[in-house]
Formats: sequence, C-alpha cells, structure tokens
Amino acid sequence: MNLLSVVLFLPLVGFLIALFIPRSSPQASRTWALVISLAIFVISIGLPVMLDNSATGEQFGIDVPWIATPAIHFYIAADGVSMWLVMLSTFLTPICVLISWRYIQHRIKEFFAFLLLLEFGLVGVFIAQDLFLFYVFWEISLIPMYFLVGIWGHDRRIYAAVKFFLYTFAGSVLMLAAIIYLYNRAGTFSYPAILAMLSSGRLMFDSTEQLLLFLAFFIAFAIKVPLFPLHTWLPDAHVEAPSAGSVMLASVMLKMGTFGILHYCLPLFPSAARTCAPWIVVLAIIGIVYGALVSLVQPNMKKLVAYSSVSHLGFVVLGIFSFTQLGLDGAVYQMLNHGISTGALFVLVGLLYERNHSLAIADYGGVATVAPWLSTVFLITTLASIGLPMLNNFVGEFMVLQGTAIANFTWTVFAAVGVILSACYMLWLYQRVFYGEVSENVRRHIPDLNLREWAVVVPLIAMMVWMGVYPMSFLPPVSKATARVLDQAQINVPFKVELPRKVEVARAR
Amino acid sequence: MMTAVPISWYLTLSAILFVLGVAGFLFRHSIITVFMSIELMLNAVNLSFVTFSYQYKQVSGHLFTFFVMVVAAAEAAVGLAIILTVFKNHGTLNIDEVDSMKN
Amino acid sequence: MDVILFLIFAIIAVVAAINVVVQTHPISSAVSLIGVMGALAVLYLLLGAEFIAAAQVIVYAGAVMVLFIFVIMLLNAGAESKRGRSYIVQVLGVPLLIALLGLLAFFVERLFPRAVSVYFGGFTGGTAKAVGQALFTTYLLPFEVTSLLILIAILGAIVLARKEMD
Amino acid sequence: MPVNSFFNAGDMIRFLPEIILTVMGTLMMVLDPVLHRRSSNAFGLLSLFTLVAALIGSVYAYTQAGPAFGGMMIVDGFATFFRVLVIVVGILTVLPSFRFLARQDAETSEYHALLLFSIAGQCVMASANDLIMIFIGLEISSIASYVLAGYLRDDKRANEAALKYFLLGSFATGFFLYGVALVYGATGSVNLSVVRAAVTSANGPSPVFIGVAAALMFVGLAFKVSAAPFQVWAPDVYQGAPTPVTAFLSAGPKAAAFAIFLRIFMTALEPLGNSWAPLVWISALLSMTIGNFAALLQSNVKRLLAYSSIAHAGYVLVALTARSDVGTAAAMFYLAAYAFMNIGAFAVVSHLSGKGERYQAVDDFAGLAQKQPMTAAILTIFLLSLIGVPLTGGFFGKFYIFKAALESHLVWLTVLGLLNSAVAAYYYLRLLVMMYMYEPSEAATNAEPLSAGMRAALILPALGTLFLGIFPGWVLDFAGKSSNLVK
Amino acid sequence: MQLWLIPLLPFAGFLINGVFGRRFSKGLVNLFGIGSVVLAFAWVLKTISGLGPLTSPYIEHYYTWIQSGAFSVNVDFAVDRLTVVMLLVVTGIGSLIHIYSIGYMAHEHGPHDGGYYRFFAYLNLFMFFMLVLVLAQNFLVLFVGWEGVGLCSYLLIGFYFDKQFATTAGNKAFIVNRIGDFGYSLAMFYIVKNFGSLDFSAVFQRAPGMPQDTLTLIGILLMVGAAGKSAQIPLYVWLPDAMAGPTPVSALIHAATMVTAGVYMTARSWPIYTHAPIAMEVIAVIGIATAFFAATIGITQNDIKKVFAYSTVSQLGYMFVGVGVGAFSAGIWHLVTHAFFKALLFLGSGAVIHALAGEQDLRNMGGLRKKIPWTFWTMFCAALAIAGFPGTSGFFSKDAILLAAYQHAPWMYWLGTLTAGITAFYVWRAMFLAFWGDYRGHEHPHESPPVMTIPLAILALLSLSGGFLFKVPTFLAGVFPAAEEVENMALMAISVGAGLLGIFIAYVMYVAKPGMADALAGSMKGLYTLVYNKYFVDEIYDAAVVNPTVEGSSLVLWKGMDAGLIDGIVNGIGSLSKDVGGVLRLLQSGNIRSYAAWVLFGSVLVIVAMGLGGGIR
Repeated sequence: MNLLSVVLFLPLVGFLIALFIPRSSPQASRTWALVISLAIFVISIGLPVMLDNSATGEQFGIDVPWIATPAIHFYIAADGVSMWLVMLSTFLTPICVLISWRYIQHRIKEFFAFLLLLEFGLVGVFIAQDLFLFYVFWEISLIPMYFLVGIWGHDRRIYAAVKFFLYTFAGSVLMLAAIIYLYNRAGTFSYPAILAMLSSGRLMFDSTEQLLLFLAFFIAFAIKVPLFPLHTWLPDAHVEAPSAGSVMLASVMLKMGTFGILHYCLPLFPSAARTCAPWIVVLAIIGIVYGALVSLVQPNMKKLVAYSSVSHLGFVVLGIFSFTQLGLDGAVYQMLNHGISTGALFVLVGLLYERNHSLAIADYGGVATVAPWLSTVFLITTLASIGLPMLNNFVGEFMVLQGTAIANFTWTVFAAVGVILSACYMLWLYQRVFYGEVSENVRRHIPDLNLREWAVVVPLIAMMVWMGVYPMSFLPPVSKATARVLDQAQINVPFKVELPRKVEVARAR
Repeated sequence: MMTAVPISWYLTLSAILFVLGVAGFLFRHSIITVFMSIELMLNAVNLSFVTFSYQYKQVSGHLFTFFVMVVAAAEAAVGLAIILTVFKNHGTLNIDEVDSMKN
Repeated sequence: MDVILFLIFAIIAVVAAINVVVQTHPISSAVSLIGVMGALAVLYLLLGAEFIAAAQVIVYAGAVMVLFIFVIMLLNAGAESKRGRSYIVQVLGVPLLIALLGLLAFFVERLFPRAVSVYFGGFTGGTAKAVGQALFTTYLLPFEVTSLLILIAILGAIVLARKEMD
Repeated sequence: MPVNSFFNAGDMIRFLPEIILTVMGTLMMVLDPVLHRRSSNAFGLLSLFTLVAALIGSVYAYTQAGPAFGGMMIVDGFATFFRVLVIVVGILTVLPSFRFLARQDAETSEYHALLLFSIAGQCVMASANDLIMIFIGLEISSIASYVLAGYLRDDKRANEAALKYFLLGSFATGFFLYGVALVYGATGSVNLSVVRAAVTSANGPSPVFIGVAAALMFVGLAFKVSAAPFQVWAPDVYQGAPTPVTAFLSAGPKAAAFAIFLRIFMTALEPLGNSWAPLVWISALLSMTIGNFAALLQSNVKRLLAYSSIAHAGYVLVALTARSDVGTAAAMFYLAAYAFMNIGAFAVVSHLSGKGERYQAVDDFAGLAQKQPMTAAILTIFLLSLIGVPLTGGFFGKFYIFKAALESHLVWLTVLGLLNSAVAAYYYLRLLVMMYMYEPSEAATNAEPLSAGMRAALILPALGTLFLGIFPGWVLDFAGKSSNLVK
Repeated sequence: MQLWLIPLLPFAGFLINGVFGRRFSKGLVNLFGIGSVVLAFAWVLKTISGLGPLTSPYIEHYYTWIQSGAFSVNVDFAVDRLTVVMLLVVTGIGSLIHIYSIGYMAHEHGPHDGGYYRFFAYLNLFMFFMLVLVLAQNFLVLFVGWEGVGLCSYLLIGFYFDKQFATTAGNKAFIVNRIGDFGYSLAMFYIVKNFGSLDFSAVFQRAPGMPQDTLTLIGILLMVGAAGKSAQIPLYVWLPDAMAGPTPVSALIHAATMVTAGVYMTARSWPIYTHAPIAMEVIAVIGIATAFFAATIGITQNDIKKVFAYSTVSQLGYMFVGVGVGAFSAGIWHLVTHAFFKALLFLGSGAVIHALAGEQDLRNMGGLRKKIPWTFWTMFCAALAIAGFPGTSGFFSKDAILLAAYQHAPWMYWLGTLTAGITAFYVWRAMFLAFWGDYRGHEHPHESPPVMTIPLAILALLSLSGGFLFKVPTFLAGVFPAAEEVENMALMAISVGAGLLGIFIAYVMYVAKPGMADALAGSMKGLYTLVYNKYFVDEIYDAAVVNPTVEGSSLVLWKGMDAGLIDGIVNGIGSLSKDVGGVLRLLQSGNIRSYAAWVLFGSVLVIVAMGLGGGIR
C-alpha cells in the first residue's frame, strides 16, 4: 500500500460512506467525519516519519496510467513542501469537524460529506505530479467549498459563493489552456518529465511563449492566493462562510495558489518569472500594506482576519519571488504558519460567533472578563499572527524578509511596514473585543471554553509554539524541496558575501 | 445552334425563383403562403438539378429532383397538419401572431 | 425556337412566382404557384426530363397543390391579416434579397464550369425507363428510404391532425 | 448494374440498425389498435427493446465495415460511433418519456414510432456518404422531429414550436439543397468521395463555385446544429417542445447533423479548408458568445438550456475549426458527453415540471436539494459537466476540443472559448444556487417521487457523464481511431 | 553552567501561575512567582562565581533555531562582563520589586478575579524575556527577548483591562515599540545581507572590515530600534502613558530594566558603532535632545508617576548620550544607578499612592513627610541621587557621561548640565509638593507594610552608595574600548552646582513661596500650556499619522479602492455581461419572419465570405 494514496483516497472513501449515512442520524455523520478525519491525520503522520530526507526528489510516488491518449497518468508523489501542506490539510480537517459539531445545525450530513470531499481535493492538489491530474484536483476542491459557503454561510452567502467560484474558475480556465499548450509542446503531462525536458534543453520556449504561459498559470494562482488586486472575493467568501469553511479556505485553499506559484511557475518558466518578479513583488508589497490598512478599519471580525490574510499571503509571494533559499523556505514556512494561526483565528472567531451570533466587533467588549481562557487562547493566536518571536509566524516572516533583503533591501523596507501594521489591527481588534467594560449581553452569552473546544484549540496552540520554538522539525525537508526548485529554475541568487562555512562558536566544556 | 439557350439562363432562372421563394417567406404574413414559398424554393432547386443533369447528360439529377419532390410532398403533409393545429389553438394564420415565446 | 420557348415559360414562371409573393390571398398565391410549376414542367421538357416533367405536373401541381388548396379551403383562410411586423425584414429584407440574387446570379454567370447550350433533344436520358432503371439500381437505397419518409408523413399527419378519437 | 445488389447480404447487415428501427416502428403502428393505447408502458418497453436491438445491430454492422449500396453509405467507425450515439440518445429519451406521456395523457405508440423513425433517419445521416442520402436522412430525422415538437397538439407553445421549427427548418433545408445542387453542378456527382476527387483534381471545378456551394450547405448544417448566426430558432423551439422531445432535439438530431457536418467538411470539402476555416472560426466564437451571454438572463430553464446548447454547438465548431483528426475525435467525444449531460438535465426538468409542464422557471428549482436530494445531486452532476468541471464528461470534452484547437494553433479561439466557459459557469451556478441554497419552492415541494423509469432516466446519463469523465479513454480511443475519415 | 536555567526559572513560575494560579492561594502564587525569581537571582550569583574573571565571553550553544541554505541561527546564550552587570540588575532589582509587589498588589483589584496571579505570571514572563535578552548571543535571540519584554509591557500596562485608557496605553506601547522593532529588524536583515550571520562574535569580528556606509546604516537602524524600546525622540510617547500599569511595573519595566534594553543593545553593538561615527553622532544628539525635551515636560506634570516617567525618558537620554559619545561604560553605569534610584522613586511613589488609596495627583498630597516617614526618607535618598548630589550613585554616573560629552562636543555638556538642573528641579518639586507643606487630600495616609518598605530601604542604600560600591567602568574595562579618562573638577562642580540650584529653586517655589509657581505659570501662559500639554506631540501624531491612516484606509482604500474600484470592476464585468446578454436576447423576437431574415442575413454573409473572401485560392 502506498501511504500517500491511502492519505489521498481515505477522504474520498469517507465522503462516499458519509453519503450513505441516513439523514435522520446527524450524530452518526458527525462521529463518522471525526473518526475518519482523525484516522487520516494519524496515518498522514507517517509521511514525515517515513520521509527519507537524504534522498532527492519526490517520494511516496505512485504512477498509474489513467488515460491512454493523451497520456494522462494518475501520478502522485510528495516532496518536502507538499508533504507539509498535506499534513496541514489532514491536521485541520478534524479540527473543522469539531468546530462544526454544534455550529452546523441543518443539513448536517451534507456538511460533513462536503468537508471530507474538500479534504480529498486539497490533498490531491498538493501531491499531483501530472499536470492534468493537478488541474482535476484543483477544480474538485472548488466544488465543496462552493457549497460550504453557499449553503451554510451567512446572509450574503450566495453572492460570496458565486463570486468565489467564478473568480477562481475564470482564472483556472486560462491555466487549463496553458496546461494543454504545455502538453502539445512536451507530449506529456508528467510534471517531472517536463522539468527534465526543460533542464536538458529538449523543450524550450521562446520568451513571448514563456511569458504568456507563465501569466496563464500565475493569474490562476494569484487569484487563489489572493494577490492584490485580485483579492476581493476573499473577504466576501470569508465573511459569509461557516467557521469550518473559513478555516479550510484560509488555511489550506489559499496555499494552493502559493504552492502553485512555487511548484509550477518558477521551475517551468524561470526567465519569465524573473522578468515579472519586480512587478509581482510590487503587487505583493502593495498587498501586504494594503491588506493591513484595510484590515485596520474593518468593523467585522472575519473580514478583518480575511484582509489580514491578504497581507500575510503577500509575504509568501514576496518570499517566493526573492529567488533566495531563505526566501523560499520562509515562504513555505509562512504558508504553514498562516495555515495554523489564521486557521486558529477563524476557529476562535467562530467560537465567538457561536456564542453571541454576531461578527461585528461593536457587539463585543469585555470578553476577557467572562471568558478568560478563550481570551488567553485568542491572545496567543493574535500574538502568533502578528509575528511574536517563539511563535510560528515570526520564523516565517523573518525568513521571508531576510531572503528578500538579500535579494533587494528596498523591498524589505516596504514590506516590513506590514509587520508594524499587523500589530495595529490585531491588537486593536483584541482590545475592542476582549477588553473594556463587559456588557450584559456578553456576560450572558459568552461562556468559557468547553471540553470539545479545548480539544480544538490545544493542538493549534501547541503547533504555534512548536513551530516557533523548534522550526527545525519542519524546515529540512522544505529546504530540500525549495533548493530543487531554485536549482530547476537555475536562478539561485547567492549571498553577496562569501559566507564562512559555518560560524564557529566557542562551546562550553 | 442558333436557337440554343445558354445553360446559365436556366440557372439564373433557378436563382431568381429561389430568391422569390425567399422573398415570399420574408414578406408574406399568411403561414400557408409562407409555406408555399418554401415549395417555390424547392422547385427552383429542382430546376437547377435538372439543368445540371442536362449538362452532364446524366439521369442522376432527375433522380434528385424526384427525391426532392417526395420530400416536398411529405413536408407538405406534415407542414399542413402543423398549420392546422396552430390554427386550431391560436386561431390565426398570421405568422406574426405566433410569437408567444421570445427573448 | 428554344430561346423563344424558354423565354416565354421563364417569364411565365417568374411572373407567376412574383404573383405568389405579392398576392395577399393564399388562394391566389396557390394558383400562381401552380402556374410556376406548370411553366417549370415545360422547361423540364426542354431540358429532356420527360419523366420529371410528368411527375412535376402530377405530383406537384396535382397532388401537393391540391392539398394546399384543400387546407386553405378547410381553414377558410381569407386575405391575410397584416397585423404584426418585423423591423428587420422591413429594413434588411429587400437589400438582402437583392444581395442574395446578385450573388447567386453572379456566381452562376461567372463561374459556371463549361458554357453549355441547351436545345431541345440535346439530352434524351430522362425517359421514364431511364429514370426507373436508375431508381432501382443505383438509387435503390434512397428510394427505399424515402418510403420511410412517406410513412412518417402519414403518421405525422395523423398524429397532428386527427380529432380526439374517444 | 446488377439488380441483385439489393440482396447483397453484407449491404443488408451494414444497414441493419436502420432496418430494425424502421421495421419495429412500423410494427408499433400496426400494434397500436391491438394493444391498449393508454396507461400502458408496452410501447415504451418495445421502443427500448428496439433501441437496444438497434444498438447491437450497429455494433454488429461494424463487423462488416465498408461502403454499401454502391457507395451511397459507408459503415466505418465514424458512422458506428454516431449510430450508437443517436441510439443511446434514443434510449435516454425514451426513459423519461414513460412518465411524461403518462402525465400528459398522450398516446404512446405514435410517439415512440416517430422517435424510432427519427433515429433511423439519424442513423442514415451517420452512415451516409452521398449528399442525396444525407439529404433524405436529414429530412426523415427533421420531419419526425417537427411532429414530435408539436406532439402535444393542444399545447399552444408546442404548436408554436413545431411551426417555427418546421418553417425555419424547411427554409434552411432549401439553402442546403441549393448547395447540394451546386455541388452537383460543379462536379457532376453528389457522392462525397467523388466530389473530393473532383475538387482535388487539377482540372476540377472552380474552387469559388465549390465555395459557394459549401457556403449554402454550411447555412443548412449550421442551422441544424443551431450554430450562430443561424441559431435563432433554437430557444423558442426548445422552450416550446415537450421536455423529453427537447432533450432529444438537443442531442440526437444535433449529433447527427454534426456527423454530416464533419463528414462533408472533413472529407469532400476538406481540401478547401483554408477558405471555410475562418468562417467556422467566426461561427464558433459567435455561437459560444451569443449562447452564453444570452443565457445569463434567462429565467426559463428550458430556454436557458437552449442557449447553453447553442454555446455547446460553438465548442464543437471549435473542434471543427482545428481541421484535424484530433479535432474530429474531440468533436465526437464532446457530442457524446454532451448528449449524456444535456439529456440528463432535461430529464430532471421534465421530472420537475409536472403536469402541463408548469414548472420550468429557474426559481422552481429552489430547494430541490432538500426535497429530493438524489434528483438534485444528479442534476448537479450534469450542471458541473456542462460547466466543465473535471471528472465529468463535459470537462474532458472541452479539454479535448481545446487541446485539438491548440494543436492547430488556434490560441485565441481557445482563450476566448475558455473565457466563455467561465461566463457560462454563472448561469449553471444559478441553478445550483437555487437547488441548494434556497428554501423549497412550490415545484420542489410538489415534485412527485422518482418513478422507476425516471430513476433510470436520471441515473443512466449521470453514470454516463461520470464514466466519460473518469474513464474517457475507451470512448476517446474509439473516436480517435474513427476520426480518420475516408478521403 | 546551565545558563538556560536563569531565564527558565521565571518561565516555570509563569507557566505554573499562569495555568493554575487562578486556583492558588496568594501564598502559593507568591511561592512560585517570587521564589522563581529569587532562585534565578541566586543562580545568577552562582553562575558568576563559577565563571571566574570572564576575560572572554562564555558561550553556551543549545540548538539550531533556523537554518536555510548557508544561513543559520542558533539559540545560544553567552555571558560576558556586560551581561553580568545586566543579569545582576535585572534579577536583583527584579527580586526586590517582586517582593515589594506582594504588599502593593495585595489590595489591588483587577477585573474579574483580581488578577493577583495574573500579575505575577506576567511579571515572571517579563523576567524570562528580559533575561533572554541579556543572555542572547546573537541578534535574533536578543530580538526574542526584545519583543517578549514588549509583550509583557503591553500586558502589564493593560493589566486593568476593563479600563480603556489602560488598554489603549498598552496598544500604544506595543505599536510604538513595533515601529522601533521595524528598524531593528531591518538592521538584522542588513547585517545578514552583509555579514551572513547574526552571531555577535561573527558580526563584531568582521565589523572593522566593513564599509563605513554599511555600518552607518546598520547603526542607525539599530538606533531606531533602541529609540523605540528606550523611549527616545520621536518614539518616546508610549512611556508616559505606560504609567497606566500597576506601579511595580513602572518601576521594574518602565524604569529599571526593559527601557534600558535599548541602551544595553547599543552598547553591546559597540564594534559596529565605533566604526560608524555618524550613527554615534545621531545617537548622541537624539539622546541629549530627548534628555532636555522630556525634562522640560517633567516640570509641569502633576501626576506623580508622570513626573517620574518623563524623568525616565530624560535619564535614558543621558544614557544615550553616554553611549553616543563613546563612553559606553559610563552609559551602562548610569543604567545601573538609574535602575536603583528610579526604581526607588517609582516604588516610593507607589507607596505614596498606596498610602493615599490610589491618589496620584501631587496637588492632592502634601505634608506626607511625617505620615509615612519610611517612604519619605527612602525617596529622599533617591531624589538626591537623581539630582546628582555629590557622593550619591547618580552623581558618579551622570558626571562620567557629562564629562565624556564635553570631550566630544562641549555644547552637549552644557545642555546636559542645564537638563541636570531641570531634573533636580522637577524631582524636588515633586518631593516638596508631596512631602512638605500641608496635607491637601482627604484619605488617611498610612505607612506601607514591611514587605514594601524593606525593598525601599535596600534600594535607598543602593542609590546612595551604588556609585562607590559598583565601579562599573572599571569592571567593564575589558569589554569596551578604552575611553579617555578625564578629570575636570571645574566641569564637575558646575554640574553639581546646577543640580543644587535646581533643588534650591524648587524649594523656593514650592516650600518657601508657595504661590510663586502659579504666578510664574500665569505669566508665561503660552509656554506653560505648551509644555503642560507635552508640546501636543500626541495630538500632532494623531493628526498627522494615526487619523490619516485610519480614515484613509477606511475611505480611500477600503470603500474607495476595494469596494469601489476593484469590486466595481468585477461587478461591472458581471453586469456588463448581463447587458450584453440582454442585447443578444433581443435577437430572439419570437417572430418567424425575423428569424428567417437573420438566416438570410447569415447566408449572404457566408456566401460573400466563401465566394469572395477566402474562396479564391
């Protein structure tokens, strides 16, 4: 049994079984979703455990012919980056199940079924090695999310769901054209094979071709990221989505875009990527600052967090287009970090919503008085989100900015403004929601965390701390993969100064 | 051959009749007349077939004409039946008044 | 002689056809159409299509047109009502017709492969025998298949036109 | 000319499906007085049986592949593909018709007989290799369709649809026939192989003449496939015709018309490709654009699907524009996928519309997912396929078409086509939104439970759509092998 | 030597109290909260005694924190003599203040559950981060402590989180510090870009070889960070507001330790600065300007804690002057002495406030000399020290800085001396207002318990004798480059004189002739209003930065750009598509003849296209 395919297909199996659970017993649906998603998570732990860090290239590969002409293979494999993103998906799905336990009150069976289908699509996106297969998963992941937003969302859910779908779909059709074009040129959909052809010079694109192909891919990814100015679907989708939808959307779905840029755009079209890099970086920096500023003035908690995602994801794009090892590693790490900490923020906002049925900041205040633990957890998450050292985001932001600085110090100066602003909007949010006089409404409606909620937040907080304190549990496989990306892109910008092999420090004893 | 007629005359006549058929379709309001215009178009085409048959000294053109006649007859039967039902339900034979479905 | 005959019947055909188009009463149009068909039958004869000429008169001018007139009578269709209009026909109709005629005539005149002249008796392969022979050999398949067409026509007419039987 | 060619056993086998369909159709007319006309599924079952037999017949006929009746027709992979396709379309039409006919209290025997005849005509079209055969097949299919469109003779909308379909169809046929006449005039033959030989020969007819003939035939064919700018009839007819018939019209005659479209343009007129390709290019783009954009505002589902059908014709024309065997194969595959998803969608509409076809509005689909989750789920599959979401036949169809187009360097057409499909997503999503995100409407609440026939009518095309989406290889390989038409 | 134990002890205290504290009795909270800090102090002492003379740094390596390509950062701790000084200050004074807090916090009531345990948990967390800061062996680990103490500062300022002014002050502190951190981070990035490492030894070793421009930029960026943390112009605004926290916090964090981190960091980075004279000049100028500027504000403040807060800003300016003119050890020396006397002043004022049941306004005090003598006498010592009374600790360190400043640029000395005078004036103004004259309040003042007064007494001793006892420059001689030792009795006398003069004027204005101050204020109304309102700096910041940012983001970016322009385009495309659809629908008039006309129209086009267009090969 191939571990990766088990991790991929178990959610699908879970989805299919969930379809047959009778509508009359919602508890069975919930339990099943929890059991299967936990099982998947436990199994997926095998991935990092069994990953051979000394080997280069993808691992856990399995390659089965699917369609003869054109040759489409069911070809999946994972490298250091995709493995962690898969882990992120499998980690968050049980959490989403738990936070939806009481949050979802109608059409429960469908909800959990869609959640599992979503997991299937997301996992697939990260591990597909066949471009066609990649596109298939890319679209599959769209459908359940569309329903999650559209059925279980808030008042303007339909507008948001349709906007989300059309935005993404419009972007991805161009990518499809590019994929087909690539196939017609290369004769295969196999991504490793295409890369091999590119590096051996058997496949070459002239500059216009490369630029157009790059843009076709990039726009699809940029919409998903979302990169300014293609981001306006995100706040709407987030505000309207149910808690679990927001979590999956922010934590994993957005990573599809950045993962795509990293994994496809750079190695496939290195010179186009290089040509466009300054423009994209400008957009990323605008996104960082702009997202933060707009976030600052949001009256709605979810919208605030959504715009903060625009800002955070700007860092990721920035890191990728720094073309430095540090920047790329940081970008990947930041993807994971954002997944955990913004996911946690959405979880917590969801908990508040579940209690008080409002997302408006103005409807809160003084929550810290009545729900100290909830507030503490929220505070830790806030701190993680604004990049406090020893929590996860700091490491990622540091690496991204450091990598960018090595490439171009001016970029860093502008991007780092975002770090200041993130403190502004998050702390202001925290102040308005948790501090201050406690109103009667808040006192009556907001109890502290219950056991199920503890089970949700503790793993998240633990991950934030772990990833902040000891990132080397996660980074080595990432570096391995990103080094390959840089290598394939042949654009590794070395440090400007000759580095000493390793700074020898005097050791005690 | 002094009295011979250029074959293009026949073809031109066919074209004229065809266009007149089209004109009938466009300008007549009575459904029956419109339908007759279609028959006129088919007749025009038949003339072309026969003319070409003469040109190639082949009989096949005649066969095509024959088949077209059969088709025309069949169309006539069905078409008139349709017109009957329309008249029964809509109470009109004005083609412009049969436009309840639009946009 | 051929020219005169052609011109006479061509003119009859065209005038009758114009009459089909300009008459507002369906019955007038139908009668004019019969005129067109008759004229065409003569032209067919000139082209050496004896069988077709006969069939034209019997099948077309006879059976089909009788059907038309029958329906006109059945529905008691008087002069057509002029209600309703089509702007696009009013605006584009005539220019488009002229364009179509011009194009077709132009191509026929300009591009007709080999200039062949027609004279009566120039082609005698259009006898009933010749047609029949072709019909039951080369064109057997279409001939058989047209029987299906007739069947559908009958069935269709029954389906649409019969009264509720019970 | 040996008379005994009529008794040529091989020819008869090659003509087997048409024979089966005709004979059984006639038998039904004979049996009509014998069997009780109403409240009986006998004719439907007989029809199904006939179609299955014809299906087997088609496959069997393929074992005797080759030209028949002196080249009048040809049984090749291409013909077999389309024969099978139209017969499957027939099966998929018959299934929802059971319930439909019962609900509308309509006669069953004539309905099924006409259906079988129409399919027979389409089989003729699929295998014809001669313009006169094509013409006759076209007329058989069309005349039967005219009647079917007006089958509910007390329904004003059906009358109107039948009238429009009939008048405009005949009108377009006139153009097509004129084109055939000109081809005959230019080459002295209407056999496609002979025409091709004449066109390619050095002292052949003027290509301009052939071009005009091609233009006139193009008018007729484009009309039949409802491609712009000859699409005007489709929305009205699709809206007015009884829903199962609409489903049939949008798939069967269309597929057959595409079959002759492909055969004429990819064999006889293939040498003129450089002159007609721009035309098809424009027509494809216009069809996609007009279909998709006009559909955005539709509130009647049948009309909406009609516009969508115009757009889908545009996609198939993209494949034709590619002018390659790959393109032909893509078009074939697409038509197959389209048949499944579109008939399926119409079947759901038919199921929901109730007696007298009252519920046809998009709003009537509101809350269907809560009242009949199964129906909604199946319609979702069709809609996703129509949008072009992976793992559905519609996606692979689009994929192959645009792949072929890109291979032929039609980059702009591809990009515009794909953007069009993004626009299209909007109006399909409206239906999804209605079904899943609104409270149940009157129609959804009153929807009758799925009958066995209806269940089969929904599940079968759904399975087909998924099958083509997940394992497209089988169908595609066959299409690929068959796309190299005899030239 | 288990250096990690030093910060981890308070961290353990934080964890225990943070998680379980709510269920603990106060005694148990004290046990863990104070015990851990005292233990840490003890461990520091043991460590120091075990390390010997420490002529070179002692480094402990723990693990690799971040590694990517050729770049890596380790979690390393190091101890050299500078660290030793800081460790002793932090844990020593920290212990005292923790003990003091038992008494002080006993009667404080935070929101919800009183927050006693919370207070100690935060305080322990602060100790942890502060110790990490001083023990760090590279810029990044230092930054961990740097940000961490900022966090604790934020939490403790906002300790009374149901009070909006407190939480706002907390936010302000955090955000202004973030602006400083922005500079510090950029400095780190630039260091890595040029040095390839963040490790102190590696960077400092290679600094001399670097181009001066590079070092200057790094120096100035580090300076921005230091200015944020140590409340220098233009980022000082948060510190006065930070007094919203409980008074022990003001003493520990906002006087003795955290705010001096900027000075420590700057001194630590001396190898960079010594090769970047421009950066040093900037530091010195900003330092002296802050010292003077804050001192002037201090004159007019009526809140006893605000007076000392501005005094802290001002004194930090002195330290910066010291560092900026190259007298690193003098700067650190002042850091130490300032820690003694300023902590004492704050704790003393805490005792006063405590005695008056929360009263902080000097105008409502008076005559407390008799009522709370312990507090008075201990604060008296501190006030002497800060005024630079000869022999006290402040005298030595301030003098060292001023003399070094004179060497560097005489105008700095003169301005510094003037500031010293003002400092003496406003501190003694506060002393006179609080302890002399008649009692103007209503509460019945009562002396604090021993648990508070004993730490006060210890600090008073240190304030008086710190200058003799701890000859910091001598101790640090090996750490910093040797500064020229200068003895200039005249200058020394002048500065001492300035201090005494300040005390004297204060005595005259507030004890001898009580109405004089008001009269003076009235005669210079404009100037007084300006200074009283702290030069309207907060208001200017609000008007120039904060409000435009918020309003601009809301109106221009969010509503204009996002909802208006971008979404407008997106939705516009949507409605445009529908409009196009609407037009196309009109083709479908339903009229058969029109349809036929369309077919004809299409036919003509097709024929033209095929016949005339591409048809002719």
